[in-house]
Amino acid sequence: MSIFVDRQTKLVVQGITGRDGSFHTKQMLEYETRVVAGVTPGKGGQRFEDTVPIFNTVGEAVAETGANTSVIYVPSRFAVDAMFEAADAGIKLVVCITEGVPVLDMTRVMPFLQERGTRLIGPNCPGVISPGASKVGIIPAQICLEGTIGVVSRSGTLTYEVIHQLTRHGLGQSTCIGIGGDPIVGTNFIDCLEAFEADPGTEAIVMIGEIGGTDEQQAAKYVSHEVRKPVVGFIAGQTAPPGRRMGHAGAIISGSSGTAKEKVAAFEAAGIGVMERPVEVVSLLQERMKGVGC
Amino acid sequence: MSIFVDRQTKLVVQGITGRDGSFHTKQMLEYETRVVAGVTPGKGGQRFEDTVPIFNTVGEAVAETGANTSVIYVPSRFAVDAMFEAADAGIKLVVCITEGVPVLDMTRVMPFLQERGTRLIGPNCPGVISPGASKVGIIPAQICLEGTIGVVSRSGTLTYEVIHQLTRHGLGQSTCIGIGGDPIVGTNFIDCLEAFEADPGTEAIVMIGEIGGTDEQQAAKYVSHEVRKPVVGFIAGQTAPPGRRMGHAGAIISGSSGTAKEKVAAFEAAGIGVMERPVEVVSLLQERMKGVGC
Amino acid sequence: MNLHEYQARALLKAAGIPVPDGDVATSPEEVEGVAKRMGGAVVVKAQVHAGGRGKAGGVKLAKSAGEARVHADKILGMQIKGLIVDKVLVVPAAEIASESYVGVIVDRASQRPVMMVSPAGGVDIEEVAAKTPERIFQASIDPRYGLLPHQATSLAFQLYREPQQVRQAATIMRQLYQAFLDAGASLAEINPLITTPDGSVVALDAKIVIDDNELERREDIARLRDPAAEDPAEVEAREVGLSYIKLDGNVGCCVNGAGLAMATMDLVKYYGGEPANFLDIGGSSNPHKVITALNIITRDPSVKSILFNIFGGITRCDDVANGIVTATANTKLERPIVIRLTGTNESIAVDILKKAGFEALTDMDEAVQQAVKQAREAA
Amino acid sequence: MNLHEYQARALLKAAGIPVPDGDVATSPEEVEGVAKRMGGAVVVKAQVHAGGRGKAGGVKLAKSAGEARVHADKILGMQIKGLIVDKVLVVPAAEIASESYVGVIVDRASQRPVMMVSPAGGVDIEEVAAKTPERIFQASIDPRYGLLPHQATSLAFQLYREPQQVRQAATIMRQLYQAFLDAGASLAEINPLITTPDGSVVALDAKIVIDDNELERREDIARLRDPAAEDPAEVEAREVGLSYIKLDGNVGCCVNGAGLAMATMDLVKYYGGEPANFLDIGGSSNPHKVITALNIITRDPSVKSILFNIFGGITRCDDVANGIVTATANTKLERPIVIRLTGTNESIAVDILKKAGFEALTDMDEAVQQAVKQAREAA
Repeated sequence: MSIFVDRQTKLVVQGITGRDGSFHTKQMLEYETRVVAGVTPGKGGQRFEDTVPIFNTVGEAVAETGANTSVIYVPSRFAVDAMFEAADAGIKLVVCITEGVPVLDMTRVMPFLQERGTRLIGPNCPGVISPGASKVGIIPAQICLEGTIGVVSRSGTLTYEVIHQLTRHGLGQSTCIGIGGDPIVGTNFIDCLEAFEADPGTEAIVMIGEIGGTDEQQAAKYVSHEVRKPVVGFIAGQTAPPGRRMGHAGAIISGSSGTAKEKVAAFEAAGIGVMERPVEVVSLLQERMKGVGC
Repeated sequence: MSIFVDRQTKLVVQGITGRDGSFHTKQMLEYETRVVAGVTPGKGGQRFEDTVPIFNTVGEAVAETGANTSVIYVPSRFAVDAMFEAADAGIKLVVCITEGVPVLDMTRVMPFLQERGTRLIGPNCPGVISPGASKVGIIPAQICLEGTIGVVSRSGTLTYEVIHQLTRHGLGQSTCIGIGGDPIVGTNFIDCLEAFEADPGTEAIVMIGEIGGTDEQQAAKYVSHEVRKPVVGFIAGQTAPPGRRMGHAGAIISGSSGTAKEKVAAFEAAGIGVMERPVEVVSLLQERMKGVGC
Repeated sequence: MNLHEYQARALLKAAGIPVPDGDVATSPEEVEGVAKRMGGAVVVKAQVHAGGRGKAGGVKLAKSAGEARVHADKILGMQIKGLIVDKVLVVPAAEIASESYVGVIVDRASQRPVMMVSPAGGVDIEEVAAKTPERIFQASIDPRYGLLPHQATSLAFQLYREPQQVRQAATIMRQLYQAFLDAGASLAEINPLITTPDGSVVALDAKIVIDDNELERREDIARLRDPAAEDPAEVEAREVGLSYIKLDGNVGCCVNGAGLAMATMDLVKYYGGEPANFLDIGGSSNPHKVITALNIITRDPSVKSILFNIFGGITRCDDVANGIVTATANTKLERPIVIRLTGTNESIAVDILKKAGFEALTDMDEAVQQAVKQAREAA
Repeated sequence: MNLHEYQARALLKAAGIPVPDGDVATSPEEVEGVAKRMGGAVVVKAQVHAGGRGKAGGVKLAKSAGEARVHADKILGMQIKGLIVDKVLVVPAAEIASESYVGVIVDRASQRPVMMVSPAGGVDIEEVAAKTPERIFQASIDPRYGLLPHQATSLAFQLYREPQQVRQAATIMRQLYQAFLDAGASLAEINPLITTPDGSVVALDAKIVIDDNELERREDIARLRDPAAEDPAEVEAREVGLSYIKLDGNVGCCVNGAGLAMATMDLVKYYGGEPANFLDIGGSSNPHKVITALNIITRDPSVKSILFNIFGGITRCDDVANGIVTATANTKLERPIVIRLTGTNESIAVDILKKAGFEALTDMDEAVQQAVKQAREAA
């Protein structure tokens, strides 16, 4: 079992003929993800790698193939419209890999998607993989293993590091999600925690946070009230100089400066097992999972 | 009984110190409408006619007085913001008397109000009166009589003419609503028909339409399926030259040219009693109400 | 408010839309000069606020500057639907590879702007809608987001297959929507949007209708009003805040409120008469408005009787009565007048009118019947 | 990207906000000249991307042009938080009747812009927020509608009672929001917004931070970047697409991905070392990026050991290995290097490195421990 993507996922790739889009589509196809369509305006009627039909618009792709999920690899200046287009076409899960989307654009994207009941993962994220079922995005499949650990992270390669540790020690994953590190992302920690908690295929959860914002603190509060499965966490940026990533005024609203210290304290207060090093994910998980008899 | 406004209506007047606002507030107060507050930025702390407290913002007015309805008399260039402000302050019924609001502004106002669950009546309308209970707007109270006829109209003075006929013949009104004649209005015929049908205090309904648009045709369809109370109707503009009020392209979308003939036909097809002259409202109603044993 | 084609073209051009060259001219000589400069082959197009210019002979293709002059001579001064043509637009004759329709309007039902396109352009779009609705494609525009690029692209694919043309058409649609917004329009259309033999996409004819409520805040657009192209009485009425439309009958109507005005006209018809006009004196009338209204009505020679129908609400009946008395104080009315007043300050009004020798009625049907009868007797 | 005060002032002025006169100068003589022109009494303000300029002595009031020159002489060349002041802004000394704060930021939690005001202006707004949060007032902005007039008016009533000042402040807020949007800012603030003794409302100091992701589509804003005001290594890194921040330690780090980079630094600290920098070579690295990264690190004299930590995903390990080999082919590394590589093309990379005489590790903890140890030994 898994969350967000599985064998029911019928994927349309927005920007399938671009450099990144074509590279990763091949990888997704190799992983037997059900890539049912691609979109590149003007290349409608062609086929990608002689198999995947290409359409001019997402609307056509959905009408012809029943795609229910999209992944976006278009350049940043087209990414916002790609999200609008996917939502307008009725796509219910949009994974935006593209980085460099302006934050002010995202403030307009979010209510648009919410009105249409479309979930966005990203932007500027590595995507989602449910090992053995479906890969949507760029998380390297070879480091993953099918299993029962849910992984959610704001980082890219740091996530891979953690997944790698899990896999090396035989701890497979139900789903791994990179939610992206931008100030505004479509899916946050709490969304993923809620889904993992509800997923019978997930037995424990790994949460990888960073400095900046208050997403981790809110997630910690959520864990203490709503999550019964074991949760372990990591916060990157203990040594980061304060104020280099976020403006000071953010703190005025959130009442928090988003430091690693603060986030670790929130994790601990919520009973989340905090790793000091990524490698500790294995021992901490084993300990916690024994605790609840998984 | 009545719809939209009654003795529970606690009214805030936006633009209470303006020429129109002050004139009509006096009339509403004379009718014992519960005018609990007025708003004129910069005059907060003063009182209107030594009684009604004036506030700088609708937010303050609502917080201090519990106002649940607003009526807008501000000049047209301020009317859109007045609607936004009322909705932001949590007002659930906004009656906009002001005329001259650009249609493109209204396309932005409507989703704003809908998101906040605020009903708008108008703009460019005479407002609502529930005789004996509450008057919100500018419908002359002296022509009204408490009773069981619901009146809904796109016109101003033509409505008065019809109400006048009803009152002269002892047919009192539960509520009279002028929904306004602009291309985009907050409350349409169907909204009023639905409310009248559900209102135990309303026994029969009078609908007064005009040429242009397809609101009357849709309302007629609604009547035939959803309204069991007797409905009589009038369409003004039989002799109006076609195309002077609405662009031709509107017809491309609606599949209708909005002529009086078409609307009368729709009324007749729905079993609505159609008056040829406003004065016939009385005889037609008496006939229909006898028919259903009211 | 309608814009002339040449004004609409200028707005589209300012928005970045490719529009061919074009010059406005008011005399055959000027037309000839423009045509010469354009190389001879031109189209001469009447600039008048009326549909069906082509059918009425107001649009002519000329193969030479001399022919253009001959056409202009016929078109200038021509009447189309009662309006005199006093200027023409001269454009180079375009070679057309394909014709499409692109337009944006405010849709009352969805309460949103809608962009419409059809590959069946260059003809009356209402006919296309009526006969082959499947050839019309629409995109509903969320006004908070505007016409999104993917919406424009998707519509453009309904017109063209060539990626370059798709891109051009999508850009034109976004520019058209921007022009529509900036002008405060209720309609903006390009018909036809053509492709030329070399493949580029160009707006050949344009139509823009402005929402009158936008004019207060858009002085630049308001300045485009061309009073010469309208009925002078309608212009005069508008200037004092009246709404007046000339019709073909003989009962001159003066009413407060558009709905009641239409109902009054309908009642005139019902009783066998014909209304000479629609005239709404609006909400808070003042004597000055009433005087102007009466002047406009009496100036119309086809009016045989005058009917006032006033339901006092905001409008005070005594204001109207005073207006009538003032207007007729110096110049005696030469046509019978029937005055119906009821509502606010009705009795004061009746007194004022009686003192001045007018009768006042309170019943609408009675008043209309009288006015119709008097018009018939006078005719 | 941070803007200088003088740049932010110019953007606000362009948006219509009343901003006092002001001139930028780079020498004491120039400052004296400006001060003379302004009548003598001026404030000399260091233009540097660092907070706490005032406390650091970078903002000085002068009663005369001569005094301004003396102040400028001290301020120019001064270091504030490691950054050298190379220009100052000279403004006339303002008479201040009251000081407020007005700012707009993007709030991560609500995913919306928020306009904040406080009657406690002219001081550090974070302190106000921490100590007297009830003195801060906010309006959440629906980006599809912008800051609505009533929102601005409502906030303005929290600052002023005088209707004229309320109107001025509301207008300034709407202009500030527009400037914020037009600049692609993540923060735009006026602190203080003052009232002068004659009652007018004026923006005395301004701060704008730009979202770097906006720069691609806003050339005019991108041109405001002042490389002279930044660490040259950070500028060089940015130009090839690296993200580099100089820190105080001695273990030079080169990592792919910001999160992994931070985790690597944390691990350096965990094992008793101190990272010399944050350096993220980003996603699809190419050898050229790696070469620049290595150059930047080796140029830093405080670096005692170099640590590569690469988790190959999109980044191919062999690309990184090639980069290291190329960069060290001609100039021998004078400091120990520890390379950890895993993931995509790991084995190819290991071969490349071995051939060039480098050792390659696959375990992160092991690599970090080695690098820390070597730095300690070299120090």
